[in-house]
Amino acid sequence: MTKQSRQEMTEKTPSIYPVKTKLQITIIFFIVIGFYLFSMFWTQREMVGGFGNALGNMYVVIEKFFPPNLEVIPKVWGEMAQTIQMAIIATTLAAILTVPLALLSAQNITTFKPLYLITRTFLNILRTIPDLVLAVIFVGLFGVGLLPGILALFIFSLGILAKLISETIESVDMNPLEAMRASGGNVFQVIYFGLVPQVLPQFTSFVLYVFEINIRASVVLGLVGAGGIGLVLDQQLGFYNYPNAMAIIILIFIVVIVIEFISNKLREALI
Amino acid sequence: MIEFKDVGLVYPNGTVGLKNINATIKDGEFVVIVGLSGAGKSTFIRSINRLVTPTSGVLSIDNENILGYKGSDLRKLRTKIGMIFQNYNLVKRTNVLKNVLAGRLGHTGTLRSILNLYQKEDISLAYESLQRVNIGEKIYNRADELSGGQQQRVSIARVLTQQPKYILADEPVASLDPPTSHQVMTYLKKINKEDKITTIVNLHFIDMAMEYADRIIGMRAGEIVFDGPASEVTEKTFEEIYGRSIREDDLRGGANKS
Amino acid sequence: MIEFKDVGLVYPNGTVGLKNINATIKDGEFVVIVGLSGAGKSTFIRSINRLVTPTSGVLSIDNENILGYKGSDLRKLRTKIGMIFQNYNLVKRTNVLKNVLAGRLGHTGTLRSILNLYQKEDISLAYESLQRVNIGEKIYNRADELSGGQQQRVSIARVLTQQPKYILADEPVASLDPPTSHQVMTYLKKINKEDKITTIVNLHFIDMAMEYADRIIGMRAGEIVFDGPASEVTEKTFEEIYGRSIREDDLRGGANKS
Amino acid sequence: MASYSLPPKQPKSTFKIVRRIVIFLAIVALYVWTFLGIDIDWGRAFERMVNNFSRVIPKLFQPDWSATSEVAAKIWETILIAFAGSLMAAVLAIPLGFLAAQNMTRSKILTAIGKWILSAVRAFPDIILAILFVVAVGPNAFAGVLAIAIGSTGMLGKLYSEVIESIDMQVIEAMEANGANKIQILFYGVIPQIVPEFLSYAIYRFEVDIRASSILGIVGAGGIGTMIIFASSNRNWNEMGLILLAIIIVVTVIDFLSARIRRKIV
Amino acid sequence: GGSDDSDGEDNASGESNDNAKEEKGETPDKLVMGFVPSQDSDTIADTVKPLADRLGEELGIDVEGKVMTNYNALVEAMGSNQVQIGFIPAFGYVLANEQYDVNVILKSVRHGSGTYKAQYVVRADSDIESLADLEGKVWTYADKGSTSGYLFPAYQMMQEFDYASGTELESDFFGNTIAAGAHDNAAISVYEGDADVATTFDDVRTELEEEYPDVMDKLKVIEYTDEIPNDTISVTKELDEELVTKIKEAFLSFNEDEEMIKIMDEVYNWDAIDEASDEEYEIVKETYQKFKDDIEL
Ligand SMILES: Nc1ncnc2c1ncn2[C@@H]1O[C@H](COP(=O)(O)OP(=O)(O)OP(=O)(O)O)[C@@H](O)[C@H]1O
Ligand SMILES: Nc1ncnc2c1ncn2[C@@H]1O[C@H](COP(=O)(O)OP(=O)(O)OP(=O)(O)O)[C@@H](O)[C@H]1O
Ligand SMILES: [Mg+2]
Ligand SMILES: [Mg+2]
Repeated sequence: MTKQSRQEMTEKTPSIYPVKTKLQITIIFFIVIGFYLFSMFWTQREMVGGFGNALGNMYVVIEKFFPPNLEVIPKVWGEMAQTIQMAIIATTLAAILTVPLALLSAQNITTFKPLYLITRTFLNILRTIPDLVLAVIFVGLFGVGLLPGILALFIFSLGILAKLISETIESVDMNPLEAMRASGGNVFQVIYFGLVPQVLPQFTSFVLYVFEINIRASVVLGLVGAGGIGLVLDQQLGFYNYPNAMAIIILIFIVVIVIEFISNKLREALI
Repeated sequence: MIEFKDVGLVYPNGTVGLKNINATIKDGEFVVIVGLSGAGKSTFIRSINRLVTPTSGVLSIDNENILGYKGSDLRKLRTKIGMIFQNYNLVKRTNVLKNVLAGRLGHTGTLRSILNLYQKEDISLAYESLQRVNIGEKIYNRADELSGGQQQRVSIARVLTQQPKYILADEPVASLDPPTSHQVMTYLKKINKEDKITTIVNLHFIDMAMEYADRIIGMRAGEIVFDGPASEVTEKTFEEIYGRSIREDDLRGGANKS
Repeated sequence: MIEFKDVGLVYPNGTVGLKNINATIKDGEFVVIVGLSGAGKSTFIRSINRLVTPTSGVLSIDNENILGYKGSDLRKLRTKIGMIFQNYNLVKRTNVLKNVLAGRLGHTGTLRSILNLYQKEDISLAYESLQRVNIGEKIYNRADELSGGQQQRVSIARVLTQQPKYILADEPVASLDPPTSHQVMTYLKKINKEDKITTIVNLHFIDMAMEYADRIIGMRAGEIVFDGPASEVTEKTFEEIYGRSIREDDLRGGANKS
Repeated sequence: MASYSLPPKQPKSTFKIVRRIVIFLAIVALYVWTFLGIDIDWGRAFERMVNNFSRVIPKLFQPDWSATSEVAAKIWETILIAFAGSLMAAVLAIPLGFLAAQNMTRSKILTAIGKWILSAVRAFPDIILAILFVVAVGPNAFAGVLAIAIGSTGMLGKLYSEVIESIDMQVIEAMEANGANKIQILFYGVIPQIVPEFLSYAIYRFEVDIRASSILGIVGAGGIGTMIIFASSNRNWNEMGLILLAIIIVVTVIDFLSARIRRKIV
Repeated sequence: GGSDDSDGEDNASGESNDNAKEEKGETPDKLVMGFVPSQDSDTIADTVKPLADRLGEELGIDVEGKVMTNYNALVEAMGSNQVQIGFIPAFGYVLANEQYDVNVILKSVRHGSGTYKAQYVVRADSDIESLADLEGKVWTYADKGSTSGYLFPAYQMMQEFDYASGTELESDFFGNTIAAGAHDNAAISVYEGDADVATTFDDVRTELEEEYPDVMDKLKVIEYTDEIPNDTISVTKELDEELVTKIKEAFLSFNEDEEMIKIMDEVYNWDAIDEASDEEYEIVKETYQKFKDDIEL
């Protein structure tokens, strides 16, 4: 670079971002904001009341939930247990089936492109199906009962888990795997010794995360006659026993907290 | 014996990794390859155990051309070649013993290894290897609890456990401080002498190369520019390998070089 | 001027980081600190801008004891001390220019910096600094698109933009290969001479230290064991710093040293 | 080698052994409890599936095209509502995420409070959120927006806090070292590191909200979830097939668009 | 009193807001009509628009129709006067009346009647002939909030076999009970043999005929319950008397209108709209009271 051109460049101070990127990001930003404003306008267009009494009205309702009638907790324990059991089965099945699917849909492990693309697409479609639809279809197939509920949870969790885990697999350190390959290990050995230890802690916490999602999804299960805490909650709301409903919500909250606690402990033990 | 005959390698993106390589490495030699970053040292070494595949020429090991190898042939080849990496490539969350036993994978059935059913001999071999690099007391520590030098020693133990005929080491000391680097090089040399394992090492530092090598191969832009015993290395060789303008470059800052 | 008077530092877990440190660093000096891993080099350097706080003694900069500094005093102190790290510590996903401008944060109002409303002078200063380390054409590249040497140069540019009175560099070349290391050291030296910025650098390699330093401080187990001009360094100094048994240790393998 | 030099046995503290046994037994007990508690007649289930397969599955693949315009309108509504709701959640979740992140809020108490708030929000069933917002703003799309916003905040806040906890703190130290104050560090050191993940999670949540829009039916905002409920109540499998197809297309398109946007920004 | 919501946006028609706390008898210039489709009917309509539009025309006021899938939400919305006119199933009406003094003004007429019944369905080949034969059998119903699916049949059996509560009935009289989620699912459970008796609206089988052509032959009805009043059209207490009368007249006028008769029949399976008063729902209230404490847990 000649001295002169350097001087020139110094004089016209550059902007913080290159002009092109700046323009693109600005455009995207305005599209997002524009779409947001439009959707806010659209969703509020038929509002009658305005916000005048929003909080007051909410307070009137919220008040009805208090004080929670904690006495019901022991009585719904059976249903809570059933929900937990369904979630355990669905999560376990999903966790097992996720392993091959996640491996097949991780680009760094499945280097055979068509296979990778097929699994990916399959998982993507699986993830787009709403849990409600899954539940309804399985009830159509199996009739009411626990099975359709469990299956709906299972398929739903499988979609999420396989995506999360395959992303984790794609971000592992490939060096140890290369070392295993270099010493003559076959595919299974390489995966088992090089990959598994690296993804195990993440795997555990994702599985427990999905478990938590499954517990809360039990409301959907109630809809299809699979029982569980969701059904009881619905019933209590239906009969206007709001303090009981609040107690059930608190119970769900406690279960969620306990799962989170266990999740943290397990992760600590594994890392 | 490893023989490169007119070996060339072009990466899929068009980068030339190796060009017209001719070299023969005899059993028991301790060869050090030096060269600037991007000279093709790693490509050279990784061709030998087929982590990359040369695109032309003939590369034979023990008088067999390995370039066509696939599947189990390839695994058998790799079983007899041990490799040491710059970043140790240990499984961080696994303990030292298991990391070292990974060296036996090529010799162990899949089921056996997954169930952790190693033969007594294998375990004993792994332990001995760890003791040879003086790190026997750390067998149950997790790999990420060790310092860099200790990790590299574990990776040497892993290779020893493999009982290879050849050892390849790709910049084994680049992440280590000088005293530790010397330690690691000393171990490699010792093993080469005691077990008669042919050893090929990549190094950045020509001074360290001269201290340990029987023979030095200098590379530049994918080609061999020097090949001879350490004693023949002169100031001129140095210039040939690193390029005549290195010092100047340094001073100017050579924006795009590093 | 930086003055250590009987400075000691004990980490909360009881590890002694510094012990009885006495040293005066005059304005414009280029000091290199050498020592084994764990010797206390980083602790020494990080005391100066109070990333760690000594637990005893007096540490004064420009004749003010900085050990009691808090809040805005501390920020003002840090604004006049630039720091370069081993791992560059750039924000990987941000472009080079913004990374360099981060050096101006201490001089810029909060609101201004959040809104990216830098003064023209600041941007121009940042750009000049980048040109000084010969990397002007990469301003819009993201930091993670650069090689190690380039990243370290960006981090030097960041410090230059800060227009500090002192520069601290904690093993600035430990992750770099030798030619690139020399490049980076050359830049540091150049800046020290051209801008008269007092520079304190930690290094592992005593040979490199001797090539660039005006003055060398050798540390061992938290204490200063050598302090003098590079020309006074002898084989004996080397032994003092690295411990007398280093070579032997090397050969024996010294399991627990590295 | 006749005798093997086996390594010493791994020294394990009794605490660890006991802990391992306890965990193992607990897991076994959990599964025993689960399988004893759940009883499913597999034979009958299988038989039923075989019988019902032709009643349901083929119809899903013969979508009722006559409902196309209605489905299109509903899914458009759903997109608008879900978009407004998830974007609101994406913003609301930021302060909560920071509050719940250990490395930002250096106070254990505040972190715990943050995490508890997020768990509490997540424990609230959609139906109750829906009722509250219907009461607040009436039965309309905006009530749906609010319900989705609050419902999504719990999960997004949790994911955000995990992202924040995993950033590179060395960069933060570098900024501290050159005299930047807390807010500057936030904007220069923290935000650039978290933006891509925040964006991915927000977009992911947007997709989830489109799929899980049955909450909209409760608040009278229509949406595709309501159609699902009616299609199932009326046992209209053909219409269900069309709805499913529409959702798959929309989510795939969003996936594609968002991937492109993300590439631009990241 | 509430403060502004976080968005701070004000709605254009903000002035029309009359809320629960204001004086009785306001005439809003926009009415919201909420509709919770009754599960207890063979077609489940998913729109209220045709009725809302026509009502708007007749009244000269904007009427917005909203379909909601949960009657708790509708009851609460009427409580806060966000919704002024509600199409609520009998049970929902009782709740709304109890909680927020919502008043019934009209009811729907189906199959020529202002009431309907619940039925007991068993397999045709089973030897169950009367309610007494149900002892020890497996009972399935949609859910406990369903008037025809649970409340009426349970009440009937409690009286017949002398049980004090539904819980006792379920545990002491029946062998097992299944909440199937919906009437059709309950009937299918019996059809498939998973349960022995289903209590549903009359007649759920017609809805299943397409998928299960032999359902009429395979399932038989052994008993019906008392008459249950049909879905209501109710208004909130805040509405002006005069307006209520006008609304009532407008709806009743649909009975004379060819076009509306057609719409009502096609969309809602209604023959007509008839006047109704709170007393007609006394029986539902009674039943509800009986179970409220029972469901209490
Ligand atoms: N996978 C690859 N695809 C394309 N080009 C590659 C690949 N690996 C290496 N190269 C290129 O091939 C050339 C030789 O690289 P190689 O890694 O062998 O150099 P090296 O001497 O080992 O350098 P270093 O000291 O940096 O490790 C370089 O220009 C490099 O950019
Ligand atoms: N945050 C800390 N808490 C406790 N002990 C520490 C901490 N940081 C460093 N130490 C200890 O203080 C001693 C000096 O460490 P320091 O990092 O200053 O060494 P160093 O010379 O920079 O070594 P290296 O070359 O490895 O960077 C070491 O024993 C180290 O283990
Ligand atoms: Mg290399
Ligand atoms: Mg250090």
